[in-house]
Amino acid sequence: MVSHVLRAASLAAVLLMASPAKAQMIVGDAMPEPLAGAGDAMRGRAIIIDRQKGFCLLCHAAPLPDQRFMGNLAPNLAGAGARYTQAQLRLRIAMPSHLNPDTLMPSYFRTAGLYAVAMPYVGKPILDGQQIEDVVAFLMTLKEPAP
Amino acid sequence: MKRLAVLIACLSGPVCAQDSKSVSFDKRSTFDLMKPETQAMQRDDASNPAMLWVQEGRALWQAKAGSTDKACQDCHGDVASMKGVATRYPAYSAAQQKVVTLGQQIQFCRAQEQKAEPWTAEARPVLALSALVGLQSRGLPLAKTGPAEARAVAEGRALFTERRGQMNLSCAQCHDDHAGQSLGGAIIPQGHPTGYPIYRLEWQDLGSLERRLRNCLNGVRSEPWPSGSSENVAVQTYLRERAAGLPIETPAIRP
Amino acid sequence: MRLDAMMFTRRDALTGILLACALRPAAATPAMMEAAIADFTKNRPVTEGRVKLDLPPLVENGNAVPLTVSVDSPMTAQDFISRIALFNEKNPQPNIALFYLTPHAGRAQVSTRIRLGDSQFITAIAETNTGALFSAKAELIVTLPACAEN
Amino acid sequence: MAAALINVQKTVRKGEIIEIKTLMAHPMETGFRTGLGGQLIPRDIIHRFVCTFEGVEIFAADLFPAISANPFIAFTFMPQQSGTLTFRWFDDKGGAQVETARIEMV
Repeated sequence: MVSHVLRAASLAAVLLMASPAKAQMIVGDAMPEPLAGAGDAMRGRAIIIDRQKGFCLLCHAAPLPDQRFMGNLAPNLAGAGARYTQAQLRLRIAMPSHLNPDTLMPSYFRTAGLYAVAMPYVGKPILDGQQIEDVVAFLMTLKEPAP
Repeated sequence: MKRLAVLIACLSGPVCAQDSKSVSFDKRSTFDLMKPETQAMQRDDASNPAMLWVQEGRALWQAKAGSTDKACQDCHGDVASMKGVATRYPAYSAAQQKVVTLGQQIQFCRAQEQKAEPWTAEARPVLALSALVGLQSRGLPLAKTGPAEARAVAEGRALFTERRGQMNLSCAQCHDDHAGQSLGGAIIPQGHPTGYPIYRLEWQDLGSLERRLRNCLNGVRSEPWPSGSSENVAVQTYLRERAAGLPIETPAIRP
Repeated sequence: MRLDAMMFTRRDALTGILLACALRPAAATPAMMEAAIADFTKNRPVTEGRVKLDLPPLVENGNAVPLTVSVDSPMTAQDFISRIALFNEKNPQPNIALFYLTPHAGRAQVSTRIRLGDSQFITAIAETNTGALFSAKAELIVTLPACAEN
Repeated sequence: MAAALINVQKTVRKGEIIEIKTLMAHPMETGFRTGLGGQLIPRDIIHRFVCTFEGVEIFAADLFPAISANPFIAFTFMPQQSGTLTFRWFDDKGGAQVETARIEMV
């Protein structure tokens, strides 16, 4: 675990071949370059609550009073926008396995190095670049820590 | 030498960690996690829809079939003689020289003894007979596997801990590491196959463990293990070993 | 009862149902339930009470929700419950079931299992042999299954 | 239609109210689901259930697609004499299934 963090930190930049069309730069524990156009927080919110698209609430609780049945496998999303920068959140969604190979969190932009992917999903990320930008934009609005 | 091999295995993979964890695994049936009304549906045979299949199974047990015109009961006698059988499946079959599920054994009987047309793996009669035979063992503990099943157990354990699919998750990550925690509105069960075939409310139908495994792999967006394949049977065999000691609930209700 | 629902005719309601099904099979509307109820009550007054609707408040799967409806009634030849209707507000169709009872029942009580696509209110309306109407309402929450068939 | 399960006690005392539980094997296809090709799967449900005792209707139900597959219906009955209960289920395909159960007054 520690060694993975060290490895991530020690490499100044790593080429992430997540998308065949576009190689993404990882710098330290962040992904500074946007994956698409500017994110839309409201669209991001819709992705987060959609249990067939973002799946986020299956594992995470979030400060969304209209949402019921949120999971407790992962940290509360409250305060995510205060704990991390945009670039850090981008990497934590797009490629969390880069920071911790053992993580339960899927890498939403990863298409390579996966095994036995069902046919309809082969070569496709869970969310596309724009969707990830939208989710990041929404998470950045969550400044208040969980009570 | 043997100790060295174990040590190397421990250092090289998560399999050993899994083993040490399962020692302290407080085994719980998914029944314990169900809402009271779902438990009530299973407890009362008069309200358990799976009993419709059991009733069909009773008719099939007595029905002569195939070119030999034999019924199950012509060889086995009353179905009560099947008591305990379901606690030992999947099991190594010397005649088939492989480990088979109860459903596959029923199909083998049908082909060898009745010389009747085979059913498809998930066909209603196979489920009906599996439910009937399983019911004869209700309340009996799932038996530990023996040496003949050891290879299948090991293969199944490896598959259980292998990360798969677009979600890149293994069975063990949810059902060993996070069992008891909430995935959305559902509590993650330990995943013990104590009630198969089950009547799953999600299906509104009776289904096999193989069908349930397909749903799991669907959830992580992975290709399922092919129906009836050695991988599929291996996972089921490992699950039997992992659940050994828990009582059979067949035919169970699950959400 | 709301005015807009009262203005529904049966034909309107049916057209509405068919349209909603064609466009979006998973959602009727509370207005459609009101229309179906109006079709049953023929706009006679409905009194809340005497009816008990037993539903779990929270279910793991909406495909088989156990439901028991019972009505406080002597169930004699002179005074009995003749019909009990069940309605939902968000399934493709607002009707669930209509039960016909007789004094032979001894007790006015029926159990069944119903499908609910989403969290919603269920309404039960009981009719006596003299045409008086009584009702009960219950909310039910469906948790979403995590790993479904496809 | 295939199998039905009727659960009713065989003997009853005068004045006793019994609960009759019924299960019928049926998919209760709603007519709102689409098949693999995207076409609507035609509705096929049990739309009516009737129970008679010695020819007299004691309970009936109109059912809609909101009733679960393999429908479960339970209701009460206070028999006044020994007799035979007859259960009938009718589905959209014109199928009908009949089952009977005997009750003895003791």
